[in-house]
Amino acid sequence: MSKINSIADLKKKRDELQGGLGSRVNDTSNAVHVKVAMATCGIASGAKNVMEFFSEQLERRNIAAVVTQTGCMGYCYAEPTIEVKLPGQDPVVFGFVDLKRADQIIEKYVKTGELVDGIIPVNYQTIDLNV
Amino acid sequence: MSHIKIELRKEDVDFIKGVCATFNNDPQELINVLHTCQEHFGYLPAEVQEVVSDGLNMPVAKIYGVVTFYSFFTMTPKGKHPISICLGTACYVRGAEKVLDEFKKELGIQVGESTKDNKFSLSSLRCVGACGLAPVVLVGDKTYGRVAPDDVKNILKEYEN
Amino acid sequence: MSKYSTHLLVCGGTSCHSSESDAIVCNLRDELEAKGLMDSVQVILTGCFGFCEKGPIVKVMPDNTVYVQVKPEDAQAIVEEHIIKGRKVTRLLLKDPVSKEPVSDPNKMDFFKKQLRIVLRNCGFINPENIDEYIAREGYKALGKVLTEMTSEQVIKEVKDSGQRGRGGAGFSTGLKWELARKNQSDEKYVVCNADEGDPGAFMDRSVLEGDPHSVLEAMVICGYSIGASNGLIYIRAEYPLAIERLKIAIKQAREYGLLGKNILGTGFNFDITLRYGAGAFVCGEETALIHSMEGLRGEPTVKPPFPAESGYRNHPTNVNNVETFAAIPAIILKGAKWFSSIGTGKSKGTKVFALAGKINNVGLIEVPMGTTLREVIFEIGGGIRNGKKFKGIQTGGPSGGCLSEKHLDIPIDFDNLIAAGSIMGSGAMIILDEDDCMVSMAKFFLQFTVEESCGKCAPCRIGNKRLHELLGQICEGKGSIEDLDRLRNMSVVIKDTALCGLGQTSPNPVLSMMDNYYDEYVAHVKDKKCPAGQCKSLMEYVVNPENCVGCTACARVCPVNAISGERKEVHHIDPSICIKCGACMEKCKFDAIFIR
Amino acid sequence: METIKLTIDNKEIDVPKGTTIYKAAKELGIDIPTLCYMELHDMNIENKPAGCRICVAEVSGRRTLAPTCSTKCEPGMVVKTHTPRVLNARRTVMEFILSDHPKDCLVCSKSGTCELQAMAHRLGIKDIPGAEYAAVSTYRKDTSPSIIRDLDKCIMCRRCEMMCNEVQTVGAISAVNRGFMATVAPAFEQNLEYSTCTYCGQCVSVCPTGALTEVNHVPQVLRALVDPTKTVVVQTAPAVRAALGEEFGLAPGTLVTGKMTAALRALGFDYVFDTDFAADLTIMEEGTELLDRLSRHLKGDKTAKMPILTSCCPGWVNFFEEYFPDLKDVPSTAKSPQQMFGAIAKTYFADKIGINRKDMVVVSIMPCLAKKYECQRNEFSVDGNPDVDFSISTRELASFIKQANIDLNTLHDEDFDAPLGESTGAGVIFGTTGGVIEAACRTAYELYTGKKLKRLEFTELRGMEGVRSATIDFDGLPLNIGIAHGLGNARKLLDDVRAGKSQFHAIEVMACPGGCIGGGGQPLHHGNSEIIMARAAAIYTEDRKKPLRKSHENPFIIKLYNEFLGKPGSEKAHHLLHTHYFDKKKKIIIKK
Repeated sequence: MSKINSIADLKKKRDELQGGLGSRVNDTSNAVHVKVAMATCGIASGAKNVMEFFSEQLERRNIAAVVTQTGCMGYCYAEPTIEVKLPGQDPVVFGFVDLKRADQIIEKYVKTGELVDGIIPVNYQTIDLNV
Repeated sequence: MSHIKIELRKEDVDFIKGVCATFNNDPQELINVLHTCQEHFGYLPAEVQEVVSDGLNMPVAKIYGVVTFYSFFTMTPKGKHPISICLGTACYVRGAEKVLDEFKKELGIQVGESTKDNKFSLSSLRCVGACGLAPVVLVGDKTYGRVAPDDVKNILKEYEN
Repeated sequence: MSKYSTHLLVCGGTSCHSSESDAIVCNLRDELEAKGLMDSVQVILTGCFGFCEKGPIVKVMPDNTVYVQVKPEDAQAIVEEHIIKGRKVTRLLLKDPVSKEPVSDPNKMDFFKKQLRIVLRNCGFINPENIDEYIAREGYKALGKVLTEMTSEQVIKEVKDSGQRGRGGAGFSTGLKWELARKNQSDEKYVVCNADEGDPGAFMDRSVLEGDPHSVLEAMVICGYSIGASNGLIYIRAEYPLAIERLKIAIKQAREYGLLGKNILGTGFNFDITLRYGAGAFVCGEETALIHSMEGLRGEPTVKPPFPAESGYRNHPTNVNNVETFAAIPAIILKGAKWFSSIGTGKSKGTKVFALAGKINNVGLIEVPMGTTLREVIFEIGGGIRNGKKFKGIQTGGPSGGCLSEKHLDIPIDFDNLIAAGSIMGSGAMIILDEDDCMVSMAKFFLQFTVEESCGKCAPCRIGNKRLHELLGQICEGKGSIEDLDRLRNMSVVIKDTALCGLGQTSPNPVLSMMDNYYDEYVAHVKDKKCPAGQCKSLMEYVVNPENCVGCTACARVCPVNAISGERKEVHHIDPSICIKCGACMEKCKFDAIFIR
Repeated sequence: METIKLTIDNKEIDVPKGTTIYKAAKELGIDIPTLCYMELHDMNIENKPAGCRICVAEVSGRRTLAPTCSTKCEPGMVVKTHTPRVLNARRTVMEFILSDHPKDCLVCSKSGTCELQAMAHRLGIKDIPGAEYAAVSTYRKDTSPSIIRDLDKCIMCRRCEMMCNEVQTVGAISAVNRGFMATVAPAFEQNLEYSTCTYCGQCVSVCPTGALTEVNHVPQVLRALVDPTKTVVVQTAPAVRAALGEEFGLAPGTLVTGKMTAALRALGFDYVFDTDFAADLTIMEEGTELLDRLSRHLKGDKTAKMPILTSCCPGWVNFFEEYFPDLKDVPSTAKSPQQMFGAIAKTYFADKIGINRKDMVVVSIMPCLAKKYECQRNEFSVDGNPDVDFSISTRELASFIKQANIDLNTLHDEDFDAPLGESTGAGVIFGTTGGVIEAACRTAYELYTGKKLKRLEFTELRGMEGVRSATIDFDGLPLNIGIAHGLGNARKLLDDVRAGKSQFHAIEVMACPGGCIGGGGQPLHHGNSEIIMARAAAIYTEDRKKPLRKSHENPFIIKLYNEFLGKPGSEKAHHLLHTHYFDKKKKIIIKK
C-alpha cells in the first residue's frame, strides 16, 4: 500500500474506490454481491460456514459473484444474516441463513429472482456522508 | 521457614523475562505482561508472578493485588475444555442459570472448579456481547447460542474424545 | 429472471406468527391457486417488519403497499382487489394518526424509518477489514477537512454546537470535555477510547469496533488534533477477541496509508494509536479507574476532581470518550453541527444505539433518534414481547440503570427523561422483562452483579451493596418484613449518596426504581409471602387440586423427598415443610391436579 | 496567595486555594469525623483514598455527598456538615462497616485505642441492623515474629498499604481481591513471614482497628518474673522514656525515665538496666570501625567500603538484606544496642553475678516491633539460648504496668542499676533520627583528632527532614554525613550507593519516620508530627541533663573494655558485638 500524502490524494483514492465499492450499490457490474454479517453473534451462529459456502458454491455454480464480510447488521435475533444484491435491484437481507437456506437462496433468488422465506425487511435509514 | 518453591523451567523464566523486556520492563505495562503470560501458561501461578515481579522491578504483592482484582486473570489452571456460561442480563432472563445448573449437575463440579480428569472447567462470565443468542455458552473458543438445559448433554458429548 | 411479477411478503416475525400469519399465507396461496395466479405471484414469509402492534403485516411488491392488521379472511380481498383489480384495499391500510387518511407507501410511514443510522452507518455495509471500503464511504474525509480547513478551536466549537453528549453513560458534553483537555497545557496529552464495554446486555461498542473500526480511529485522530495530543490509546475488553483483531488490522492499514503516524496527510500532524487490554473489571468503565488500569494498577477509581482532562494517564491531560461517541464524530464534522443538533430532543441531540435483549422478539442492535419513545423501540422496532407474553418492564442502562414500567412507555428517550423517570441512559442496554420476571429477583440479580464488580475501595459500595443483596435475598425467601422495605430504601439512598464512583452511586438504581414501580410486588413478598411472578422458589407452594386428583400415585413416586402422601385412588397431599419445590410432581401429573400457589 | 471564600456550617472562612473542605472545617473548629484519612505532615503524605465515606458533607450544587477529605474548597461553596441527610448517611455507612466487623470489642487487643470503636461511640451507633444474617468477610489469621494480622478487622482504610508502599517502599502488602473480599495482604495472601516485610511496624502504628497489632510477649515475661530459678534483667531503649508517659495521660514529650525505672522494679525485674549503656558500647565499636575504614579509605585501600552505614535498626537491616543484598558488606558489622546488651548481659554480667546464662532472662523494652524479630534471629543465640529473650513494646509495657495495678504517675523517680544502667547523653540520643551519627561524631572526633570537642551538639545533624546531609569538620578532614529516616528515604541514599554516586563517608538510617521515637511499638501518634517533635525534644533534654555526654567517657564502658573486652574491635568484641548479614532476596515464597 502506498501512503496517502495529502487531502487531494485521499479524494482521488476515494473517487477511484467509489467505482469499486459503488458497483455493489450502483449496478455498474453484473456480479451478484453477497455480504455476510461477520460479527461475534454472526460467527457464533455459523456465519463463517455460510460465507465459505457462498464463496465456494457461487463459483462452482458459475455465478459471477463477490462475497464479502461485513459487520453487524443489527438483526441479532436472526443470525446468521446476509445481504444479497442482484444486479439492478435493491439489496435483500435474509435471516436465519443456514446452509440449507443458503443453497435455496442461490438456487431460487440468485438464479431466478424468486424470493425465499426468511427475508428481513430493512427498517432503517443510513446517513450518507457525501455532502 | 517452609518455603516451597515450584520450579519453573528455565525456558519459562526466560519467556517471562522476555515478555517483560518487550514491554520495556515498565511496571505500567503490567496488565499487558500478565495477559501475555496467561495466554502462554493458561494461568498465572505464583511462580510466574514472582518472575514478573523481578522483571518489572515491582513488589510481587502489587502484582498479586492486580491479578486478584481482574476477573480475567486466574491463578488456577483451567480444564482442557474450559466452559463458560454467560450470566449477563440477557442470558439470565432467558434462563442461563438453569443451563449453568445443568452443567454443574452433568460435570459434578461447581463454578471455578475443574473435573477430576481436568478435562472440563466451569466458570461464569458477564456478557460476551452476543445477547442475540442468549443464553450463550462458550467451550474454549466455540460459542453455543440459544442453549437450553437439554442441550447440555449433547454439547459435552462433542468433547468426549 | 424471476417468473413472478408480484410478491406478497407476509410478516412471519415471532409476534405475528402467533397472530395467524401462517393462516394468512395459506389463505393467500389458496386464493391465488383458485384464481390461477400461482405462477406469477409468490407468497413468502419474512422476518419481522417491526410495528408489531399493527401486525400481521402484508407487503405487496413491487408497488410497496403495506397492509396492516391483516386477518386470514382478508386474503380474498387482497388477491381479488389488489392483485387482480389493482385497487388498494383501503380498510387494511394504515391510517395516518393525524389526518386519519389511509397511507399505503411505507416510505411515508415513519414507523419503518424509526431507525436512523449515524453511528452504525457503515456497520453491515462495509468490510471492516478493508480500509478502502471505509474510504469509499467518505472515510477519513472528516479528518482531512479538520486537518486542512479547521483550527482546533473550530473543531471543538463544531462538536460543542452539535450538542453531542458522551454515549458512555454520564452524558457529559463531548465538546466541553475536549475543550477542558485542550485548555490544560502539557507537552504530552492523551486521547483514550473507552472500549471496555462491560455492561451486560450492551454490545454496541463491540458491534461498532467489529463493523466499522476506522470510524473510531478517525475520530480519535480528530480529537487528538483538537486537544493537542499525539497519542491515542484504546482500552478494550480482552473478552472481545474479534474486535481486537479488527482494530489491529485497521490500525495497521491506517498506518500504511499514513492516516496514523507521522505527518498525517502531509499536514505535519502526528498521531498514533495503541491498544490496551482490559481484564474483566466492570468498574474500569469509570474513567479514573480505566486510567489506573492502563497504568498497570488495580482499576480503582479516584475522587474527581482532578478530572482526567487535568491529570489523567501518566498524570497528563487525557480525554476519554467511548466508542459510540467517537464513531459519530466524523459524521458531525462532515454534515455539520446544525444537522446533528436537528436530530433528537432539547438537550439530547443525535441518535443513540440501543441493544435490545431479553424477552423481546427482535433482539438486536438499533439506532434511533433521541426522543423515540420506549413503546416505539419495543413494539415497533423490537417486535414486541416474546411468546405473546405481557410486557412488564424495561431495564435501561444495565445494572446501573432502572426498570421502567408500562406507564413510562410513552416517554421520549433521552438523557434527562430517563433520569427523571428513575433510570439512566447508560450505555444503551435495554433488557425487556415480561410477566414471568419477578422484580425482587431481578433487583437481586442486578445487585449480585454490582457486588461482584465492586472494586471494594469505598465502604458503601463494598459492604452496602452486599447488604442490599442479602436483604433482597431475605425478601425472596419470604423472610422479609414491611420494615425491611424502608431499610432497603434507606440503604439504597445512602449508597447512592455516599459511594465514591459512578458504579456505587448507581448500583441501587434497580432497587429504587423497581420499588417505585412495582411496590405491590415487594409488599406481596414481605406481607403475603407470595411471589406474584412465581419465580421465588421459597414462596411457591405446590398444591394438589382435589377435584382433579385421581390418586394415581405417580406424583408421590417421583417426589425425590417423599413429600407427597396419599392412598391409591385417594386425593394426595403435598407436605409444604418437606417439599423442595423441584416441580417434578407437577411435570409428572397427567391430570393437571398439581398447581403452584 | 490566592484565597477562596466559602461557608461551612454557616461560618465564612478564607482558605488558600487547594485547601480541602476537611482542613478548612478544622480551621473553623469543626472536627469532621473520618476513619481512613490520615495526614503525615512532615512527609508531605496524605492518606486519602476517600474510602470510608464517613467524612461526607453536603456541598451546594452537588448531587451526592462530598468526601470532605479529598474535596477541594471552591469559591462560594456552601458546606453543611451535620444535616439530617449527612448524619443519616454517616450512621448508615458506619453500620455497614460495623456489619462487616467482628463484634469482639471486649477482648480485642485494640479495645480502648480503637478508632472504629471510638467512631461508633461518637456517631451514636446502638444497633447493627441485619447483623443476624449478614455475611462477614473473613481471612486467615497470621502471626509473624513481630506482627499479628487479623484482617477480619480490616476496614480498608489503606493506611498500612500507604505506609508500607509509599513511605517505606517495602511493598510487602498491597490491596488484594475485589469487592466484599478486598483487603490488604502480602502476595498470595501468605504470611508476613514469607513476604518482604521488614517488621518496621509502621503499618501497625497507623492501623485504626485491631487488624494489625504487635505480638504480645507480656505473658512470657510475666512467667519469667515469677519463676524463682530465673534472674530477669530488663533493658529500656532510649525512645521509650520519651513516650511511655503518653499512655498514662501525660503530655507528649514528658520524660518518665525515673518513674519507668521504678515501675519496672515494681514489676519484679531483678535488674533494671538501660539500653543506652549498650548504645555507648555501639558507638565504641561502630566509631572504631568507621575510623578504621575511613583511614584505610583515605590511604587508598579499595577494600575499605565507603560509606559506612549504621546498623542499629533491625527494620533497616531487614530492608537492605531484602532489597540491597549486593551491598550487605557496606553497613557496619556492629550489632544493635539491644543485641550488644544481651550479649554482654549473658556473658560479662552473668559471670559477675555468678549465674549460668540459661538462668538469666533478658527482656528489652523497645519502641520497635522489628526488635521482636531481631532477638529471635539465629545468629543472636548461643546453643539455642537467645541473647535477648523477649522484646516488648512501649505499648505492651504500659499495658503491663496497668495490669499490675501500678500507678505510674505517683511513683517516685528511681535510678537504673549498675553497671549496665549507666549511660551518657550520647546513648540517649540514639532514640531520635540523627542521634546515632551525632553520638558517633562526638566520640570519633575526639578519638580521631585527639582533641576535645568544643561544641557537643551537632545541630546540623538534627531535624525532621527525611533526608539530611551535613559536613563535619574533623580538624581539617571534611566528613560527609548523610541521614535518612523512613525506609523510602533510605532507599534513595542506597540507590546512590549502589550506583557509586554517594559522596558520604557515613550514613545513619532509621527505618521509622522520626527514628525510634516514631517506632512501630510506640504509643499511637496517628501521624501527628507534633507528638514526634515533642518526643525528640525530650530526648535532647535528657542528653543535656546528663553529666557525661560522650560514649567513650562512660566509666562503665571503660571498665567493661578493661575487665572483659580488651579494646574496641578486639577479637572478643568482634565475637560478641559484631554480626554479619544475609542475602534474603532469593527466598521464594510458595507454600503449598
